[in-house]
Amino acid sequence: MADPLIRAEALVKRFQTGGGLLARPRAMLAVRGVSMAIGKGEVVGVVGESGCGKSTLARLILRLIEPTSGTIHFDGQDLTKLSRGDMRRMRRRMAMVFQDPYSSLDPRFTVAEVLAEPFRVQGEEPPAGRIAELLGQVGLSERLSASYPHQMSGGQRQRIGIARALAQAPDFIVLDEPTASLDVSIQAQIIALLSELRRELGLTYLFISHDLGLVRYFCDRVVVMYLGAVVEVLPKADAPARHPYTAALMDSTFAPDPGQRKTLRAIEGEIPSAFDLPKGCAFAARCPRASDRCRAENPELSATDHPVACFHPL
Amino acid sequence: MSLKGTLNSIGRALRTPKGAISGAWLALVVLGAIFAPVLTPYDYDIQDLPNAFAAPSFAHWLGTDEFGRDLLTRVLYGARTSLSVSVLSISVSVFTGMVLGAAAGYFGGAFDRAVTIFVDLTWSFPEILIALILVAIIGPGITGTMVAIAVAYLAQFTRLTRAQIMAIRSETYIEAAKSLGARDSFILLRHLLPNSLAPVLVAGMLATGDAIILEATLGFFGLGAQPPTPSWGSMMSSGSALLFKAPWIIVFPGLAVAITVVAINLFGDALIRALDIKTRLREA
Amino acid sequence: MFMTLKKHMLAASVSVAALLPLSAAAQEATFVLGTNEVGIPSYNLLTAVNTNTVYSMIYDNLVAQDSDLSFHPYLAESWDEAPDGMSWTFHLKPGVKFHNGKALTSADIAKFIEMFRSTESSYMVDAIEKVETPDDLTVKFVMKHPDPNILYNLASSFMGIPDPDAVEALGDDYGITEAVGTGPFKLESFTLGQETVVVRNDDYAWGSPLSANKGPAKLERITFREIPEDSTAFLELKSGGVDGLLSIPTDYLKDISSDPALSVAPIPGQEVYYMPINVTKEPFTDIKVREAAAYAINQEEILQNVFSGYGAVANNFLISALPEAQIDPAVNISFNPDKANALLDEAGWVKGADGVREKDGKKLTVSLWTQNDSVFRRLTEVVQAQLKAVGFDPQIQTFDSSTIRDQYKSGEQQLAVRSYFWNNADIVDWFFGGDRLGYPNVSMFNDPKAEELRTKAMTGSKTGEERTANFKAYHEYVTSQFPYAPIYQPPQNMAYNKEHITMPETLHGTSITGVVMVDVEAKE
Amino acid sequence: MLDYLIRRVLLLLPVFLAVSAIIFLILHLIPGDPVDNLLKVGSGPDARAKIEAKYGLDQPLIVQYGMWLGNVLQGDLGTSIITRRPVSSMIAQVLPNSLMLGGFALLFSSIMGIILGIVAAAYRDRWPDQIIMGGVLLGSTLPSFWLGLLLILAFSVQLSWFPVSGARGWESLVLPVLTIGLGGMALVARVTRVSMIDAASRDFVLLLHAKGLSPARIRLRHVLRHALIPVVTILALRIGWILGGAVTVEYVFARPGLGLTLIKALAQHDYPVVQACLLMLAIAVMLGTLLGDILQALMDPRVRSAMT
Amino acid sequence: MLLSVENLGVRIGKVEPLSSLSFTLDRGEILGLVGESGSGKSLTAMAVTGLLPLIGGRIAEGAVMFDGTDLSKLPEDRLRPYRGKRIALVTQNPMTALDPVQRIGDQVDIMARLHLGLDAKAARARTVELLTRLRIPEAVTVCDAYPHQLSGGMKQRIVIAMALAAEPDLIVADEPTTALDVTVQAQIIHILGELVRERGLALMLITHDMGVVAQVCDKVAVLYAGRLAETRAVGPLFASPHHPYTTALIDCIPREGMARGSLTGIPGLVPSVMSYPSGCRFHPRCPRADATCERTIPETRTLPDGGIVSCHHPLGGDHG
Repeated sequence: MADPLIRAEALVKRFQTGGGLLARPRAMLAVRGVSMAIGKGEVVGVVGESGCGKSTLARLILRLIEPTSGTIHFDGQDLTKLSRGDMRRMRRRMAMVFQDPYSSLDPRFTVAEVLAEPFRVQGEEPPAGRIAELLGQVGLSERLSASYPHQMSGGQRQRIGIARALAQAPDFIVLDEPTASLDVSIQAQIIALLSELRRELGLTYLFISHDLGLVRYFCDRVVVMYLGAVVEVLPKADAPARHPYTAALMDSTFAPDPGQRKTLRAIEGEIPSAFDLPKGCAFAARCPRASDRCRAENPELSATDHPVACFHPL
Repeated sequence: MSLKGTLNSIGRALRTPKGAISGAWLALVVLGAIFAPVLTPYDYDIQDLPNAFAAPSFAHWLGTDEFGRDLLTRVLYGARTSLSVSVLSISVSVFTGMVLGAAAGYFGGAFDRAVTIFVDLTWSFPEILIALILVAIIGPGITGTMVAIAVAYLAQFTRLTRAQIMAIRSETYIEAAKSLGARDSFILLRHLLPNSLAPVLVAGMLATGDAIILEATLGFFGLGAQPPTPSWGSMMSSGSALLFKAPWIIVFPGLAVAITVVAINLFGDALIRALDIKTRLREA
Repeated sequence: MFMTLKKHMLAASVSVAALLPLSAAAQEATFVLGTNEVGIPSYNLLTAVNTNTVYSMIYDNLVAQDSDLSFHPYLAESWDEAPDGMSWTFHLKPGVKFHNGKALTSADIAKFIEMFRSTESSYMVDAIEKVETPDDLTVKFVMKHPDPNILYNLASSFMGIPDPDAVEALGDDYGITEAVGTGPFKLESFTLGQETVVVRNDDYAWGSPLSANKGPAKLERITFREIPEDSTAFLELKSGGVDGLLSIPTDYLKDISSDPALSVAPIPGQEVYYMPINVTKEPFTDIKVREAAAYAINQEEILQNVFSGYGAVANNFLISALPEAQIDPAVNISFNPDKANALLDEAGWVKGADGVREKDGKKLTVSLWTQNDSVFRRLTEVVQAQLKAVGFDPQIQTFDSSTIRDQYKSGEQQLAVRSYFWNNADIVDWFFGGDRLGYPNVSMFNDPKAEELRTKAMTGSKTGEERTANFKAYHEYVTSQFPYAPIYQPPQNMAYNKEHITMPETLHGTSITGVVMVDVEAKE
Repeated sequence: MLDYLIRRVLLLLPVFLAVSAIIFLILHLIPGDPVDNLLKVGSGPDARAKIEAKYGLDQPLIVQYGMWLGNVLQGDLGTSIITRRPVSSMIAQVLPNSLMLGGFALLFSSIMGIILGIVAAAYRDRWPDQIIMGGVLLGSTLPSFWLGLLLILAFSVQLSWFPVSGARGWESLVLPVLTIGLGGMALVARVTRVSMIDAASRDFVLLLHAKGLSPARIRLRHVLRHALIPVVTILALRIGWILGGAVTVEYVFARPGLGLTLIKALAQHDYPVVQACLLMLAIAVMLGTLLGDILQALMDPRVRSAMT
Repeated sequence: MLLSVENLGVRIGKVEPLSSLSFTLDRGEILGLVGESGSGKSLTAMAVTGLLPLIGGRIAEGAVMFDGTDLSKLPEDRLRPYRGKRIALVTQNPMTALDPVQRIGDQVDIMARLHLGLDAKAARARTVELLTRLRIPEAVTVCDAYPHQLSGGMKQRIVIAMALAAEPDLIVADEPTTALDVTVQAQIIHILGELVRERGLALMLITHDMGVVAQVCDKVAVLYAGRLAETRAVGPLFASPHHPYTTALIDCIPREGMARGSLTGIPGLVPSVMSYPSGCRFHPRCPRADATCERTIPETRTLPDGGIVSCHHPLGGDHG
C-alpha cells in the first residue's frame, strides 16, 4: 500500500476512572499501541469481544477522543496536529455510523433535520434536493423526511444514520457495529446496502464488529483485537487463523448447518479485566498453547504479510 | 419541542378525566383572577367595618373578613398575587436553573463541582427555611417573597437540568453531532437543551404548586404581600387569629390553595403521561 | 466537640422528662401572660427594659399601689416625707427574708438604689441624692429636689427589691437560672419565650394590706406561659389547657362571658393605642399634615368595630384615669375628616384621580409601621384605610414585635401604630423626651418649649398637685404639636376558669400582681 | 466498610467548613445592627465601641469567623445578643423538643408511608391505589399551617382531645406530629409505591417467580428490600427537613423548637442564635446524608464495592 | 411426550401477539424456538412457565400439556409447585437475572430448600457441588459473593445452576447467550448440551441465531409474527426448508466461503404486534406471495417427516 488513506501509528489510549475522596483512581489501557493503515477503497474489519478496545480505536481514528499518544494521518495530514477549526472542516471527509440506531438520532429531530445537520454544523444549508437524494441512496422514501425517529423501525433508523454519514460525501466511514442491535433479516439488508454504497461511491470503510463470520464476509482485511492490542491481521477474509485466539473465535462461530457441527473445544476462562492486565501475553491465561515465555513476555506483532502476535502461532 | 407538539400534548392531557377536571379548575382560577374587577361588585380594599365577620350569605358568598371586605372578592384578587408571584418566581428559577445546570452538566470540571456543592447544600435545607432567611435579608413584601421562592427552588431545577444534560450527553446522537464537527454551542442549544426541556418544564409546573404553598406560608408569617393587597397566605394569616370567631376567613383561602395545588399536581400528572416523558426518554 | 452542649442537653432532657406527666397535684395553676408581656429575656430588673407580671411574684416593693392609685405599706411598714420634700424615710418590716434565707436590711435597699442608677430606667431614682441607713430597718432617701412621684416609682414593677449581693454574685446568670427576691413565689425555672414556673415561698409572712392572705400563698406552684398568639391562648383557656389569661383581647370577651365555665375579672386599664408621627420626616415636618393625619383617625369607629365597643376612645396621650389627662378639651384630638381634608388642601396636597393627594408631582405616600401581632395588624389596616380616606397613601410595613424597637432607632419611620402600658403621666416624658430620639421617642419630637415644660414637670414639682399641673401643661403642649394621634384605650381584663380556680372578690393593685396571687386558690 | 466509613466521615470536614463559612456569612448580609439592641437609650459612641469589642464585632470578618468557629468547636456557641444567655443552653432547651417532634413525625411518616406505598403498589391502578394516592396527594398539598389550624379546631376545640399548644406531655405531640407526618407520609408513600413497582418489574423478580417462590414472599422479602433503598435515602435526607421544616408547625402550635427559635432570632438579628440554629440544622443534614449513605451501603452490596 | 403445546394463543390486553402455536418436546431433546424480535418467542416461554400474568397476559386458547396436565387450566396456587421444581427458566440477561443484594449461595440454596426440602447445610453442599459441576472455580467463595462481583458468563452459569438445583424435567432457556461474548456463548451452549445428554432433561432453547440452532438443537420451531411458520427436526429443516421464511432466515447468516453480495436479507420490515398483516403474516416480505397469501391464513400441514409447515406455497424438497 503506497499511499494509505488512513495511517494510525502506535495509538495508545489510557482511561482514568474513580478518583476523588471516595474511590481510588484506577487507570486502564483501552488501546495499547495499535498501528494500522487503510488503503483508499479498502474495507478493513476490526473484530474482538467486548472490552477489546475496538470502539475506542474507531473513535481515536476519527479523533472523537484524543489519543494518549500516537498519531493518525488522514490523507497525509496528521489529525492530531490539526486546530479545532481545521479538524471541523476535515470532518466533512470522514463520518461514522453508530451501533445503536435508537440513540444515535435525536428524538426531537425529523428525518429532514437529521440529514440537514451535517450541513448546519458546518454553517451551511443542505443543497436543494440533497435530502431526497440521500434518502434515495439508502433506499428510503422521501415521504419519511417529516417523520420522527420513534415513528420508524430500527432498520429504517439505521438507514437514516447511514444517510447522515453520507451527507457531506465523505471518503471514509467508520461503521461501529452498525447491525449489532438489528434483527438478522435487517442486518443482512444493511450489509447489502453498505456493500452497494461502497461500490457506487468508492468509499473506504473501517468496520467494527464482534461477529467474525460477518466481518469475514464483508471485509477485505481483518484486524483481530484482544484487550486493547492487535493480535493478528488476516490479510484476506478467508485466510486461516494463526493466533490461537483467532482460532478460538472461529471455533465459537456456528454455521447455520447442522452438518458442520463442531465438537466444542471452547476455550475456558474469561477475558481478564483491562484494569489489571497480566504480564506477558494477555491471552496466555486462556490459551491452550501457552508456555512460560508467553506468561513472562509480551509478543510483538510480526512484520509479515500475515502479521500475528504470538510465540507459538498455528 | 415544537409549539405544536406542546399544544398537542396539552390537548391530550386535557382529554383525560384527571386533566379535564384539574384543567377546568385552573382555568377558572386564572380567569377569576384576570376578570376579578368585572366579576364582583366589591372592592378588595374598601373596608366596611360594621359589616365585619359576616358569615357566608347571598350577598357575600364566602362571607366577609374582619374589615367587612367581601371574601370572595379577596380570594379572587388573592389569586392574582398568589399565582403571579409563584409563576413568576418559578419561571425565573427554572430559567436560571437551566442555565446553571446545563453549563455544569455540559462543561463539567471545577464549575460543575462548585454548582454541585451549592445545589447539594441548598437542596438539603427545607425551602421554607431558605425562604425565611432570604426574606430576612431582602425584607418582607412581594419582591422579597419572589426572590426567596426563586432561590429556594433553584437547586431543584439546576439539579434536574444537570442530570438531564448528563444523561443526554451520553446519548449516541451527541457523539454523532460531534463526529460531524458540531461546536459545543451547537450541541448545547440544538440537542441538549431542547431534549431536557420537557421534564424540567413539567417539574417547574409541579413546583409552581409548591411555590403557592410557600408563598402562602410566608404570607402566614406576615412576610408576604403587605396589606391591603390580598394574597391567599396573608388572608389566612390574619384569619388564623380569628379561627374561632370567623372560621370562613381562613377556610376559604386555604381551600383555594389546596384545590389549586391539587389541580396543578393532577394536571402535571396528566401532562407527564401525555408527553410520555419517561417512555420517550427510554426510547431515545 | 460539643461538650458543653452535651451537658446542657442532658440537663434539658431531664427537665423534659419531668414535664411529661403533670401530676394533678392540688394547688397548681397555669396562667398565660398577656401578649404584650411576651419575650422577657430575664428576671433581672437591673438589666430589664420590659417587665412582666411574674416580677411581682418574685419581688416585693417597698410600697404597694392599689387600683385607685393610692399607696400602701409593703416591705416598708411606714414612711415619712420631709415637709420640704427633700427627704423620705422608710421603716422596713422586720423579719423579711430573701429566698436565699438572707434577712432584708436597709443596706440592701441602699445598694439596690445605687445599682439602679445604671439601668435604662435610672430616671426613676434621679431625684435621690443619696441613701442613708441609720439602722438595719430604716432607709432614708436624701433628695436632690422634691419628687412627688417617688412613691409611684418605688411601687412600680421595675423597683421590686432583689438581693443585690445575689445579683452581683450571679452576674449574667442572674434572673435566668436564679432570681432572689422576697416575694411570695420563688423562681423555679424559666424558659425564654415559653414559660416561667414559680413555687411557693413557704416562709412568706409579710403580705401587704392589699392581700387578704398575709402568709404563704395558697397556690404551691404556678406556671406562666407565653403564647404570642391571642387566639391560641384563648383556645387554650377554652379547652381547659390553662386556668387563666392575664389579659384577653376584646375579640373574645363575648365568647368568654357566654361560657359558663369561664369568668372575666376587670382590671383598671393602663394601656393606650396611638399613632406616633415622625416630625422630622417629610411631609410631616409640616404641622398641618400631622394635624390632618391625626384628625383622619376615627377613634369611635375603631372602638365600635375593631374592639366591639369594649374600652374607650383615646383623645390624648394618657389614660383617662390620670388627672393629667384632663387637658383643655380644645386640644384633645378626635375624628374630623373635613378638617383633615381642609388642612391638607391648605398645605398644598391636592387630591388626584385615584384619591391619593399629590404635591409637586409627589404622591402623599407614607410608611406606616406596625408589629406583627394580630391585633396590631388589624388595627393598622383600619388606620391605613382611614388615612386613605383623606388622601394619604400609607404603606404598611410589619416588623417582629421584638425588633421593631431597634427599627425605630433608625428614625426612618413616618407613621406607626403603637401602644404603651403605664399609669403615670411621666410616660409623656419617656416617649417625647428630646434626648431619646428614635426610641422611645418614635416621633423624634424635640421642641425647645416642650423640653422646658418637661424639665419643669420632671424635676420642678414639690407636691403632687404641682406635679399634676406641670405634667398637664407639658402633655397639653405636646399634644398641640401633633407628634402623635390618639386612638384607643382598651379595657384590661383577666379571664379565668372558675371551675379550676377561685379569684379574690376584689382585685387590689394596679394589675394582677403577687398581691393578688397570694389569695388565688385552686379548686380540688 | 470501615475504610469507607472513615473516608465518608472525613469527607464531612470540608463540607462542614464550607457550610459553617456560608452560615457565618449569610448572617452578615442581614440588615440591622444587633448592637442597637444592646445600647442604652441615649448612650454615646463609646458605649457602642465597648459592646462591639465585647462581641468581637469590631474585628475583620475573617477573624470573627475564626473566633466563632474556634468557639463552636469547643462547644461554645456564643451568647445571645438579645437574651444575653449562652446560646448552647438555649439550643439545649429547644433541641429535645425538635428531636422528639421530628423523630415521631419521621417514625409516623415512614411506617404509614411504607405501608400505604406497599398496598398501593400491590393494587396498582385499581381503586385502593387510587384512593390511597388521592389521599396522599391531598395530604401533601395542604399547607401545613392550615392543616394544623384545622386539626386544632377539630381535635382541640371541638373534641377537646388534645391540647392546643405547647410542648407539655405526649398529648401535645399528637397534632403536630400528625401535621408534619402527613406531608412526609405522602412523600414516603409515593416513593415506596414507585420503587415497589419499579423493583417488581425487574428481571430477577421474574426469575424469583419462576423459581416457585410465593408472591407474598417475593413482595415482602425481595421487592420491598429493593424498594426501601431509595426510601431510606430520602428519609435520611428528610432529617434536615423535619427539624427545620417544622417551623410552621412549631409556630402554629406555639411549640418551642429549633425552627421557631431560628425565625425569632432571625427577626431579632440575634446572630449567635441564628448561626447556632443553622449550624444544628446543617449538622443534622450532614448526619442525615451520612446515615443515608451508610444505610444504603448496608442495604446494597454494590454500593459497598463501589467504595473500595 | 413431556411437553406438548397445542394451538396456543396468548392475549395481552386487546392484542393477541401469539396464536395457534403447536409443538412438542420430550425428555433428552433440545427444541430450538427461532424467530426475529416480536415473533412471540419469549411469550411462549412465559406461557410454558406460567408467568404470563406477571406481564399482564393470559392464555386465551389452546393447551400447555406438561406431563399429562394442562397447565393453562391450573390456578396460580396449583401452578406454583411446577415452577422451579419441574419447569425451570433461564432468562436472557444474566446481568439482571440475579437479585443484586443477595449472596449467590443463598439464591441458589433456596431452590433445594424450597423444592427438595433440604436443610441449609445440605442445600449449600448441593449448591457447591452444582457450581463445581458447571466449572465455576472456587465455588465455595463464589457462594459468598454478590452478583455484581461476577462476570456475565459466570452469572449465566449461576442462573443455570439455579435452574438445575431442584432437578427439573424441563428447562426453558430464553436467549441465554445473547448478552454474552462469542467465546463465552460457546461455553454456555456447550454446557447446556452436556446437561441435556447427561440428565435426560428437556430443553426449550429460544434464540434468534440459526447458527446456534444448527449447532445444538434436535428440533426447531420457526416463529414469525406470532405464528408458527415451520417446525421440524433440525437436519431436514436446514437441508430442505419448506417455509420461505425459514429459507430466508438461514440465508441471512454469512457462511464460510459465501460470495460477496449473496447476502441480501429479507426485504421489508418485521411487523409489529399492533399491525400484523392480513392473511399469511409473512406475505409482504415473501417472494412467493400471491393474492391468496394476502387474504387467507394458511392452514398448517403435517409433513411426511412429522414436521409442520404453515404456508400456501411451500418450497419443495430441494431448493437453493
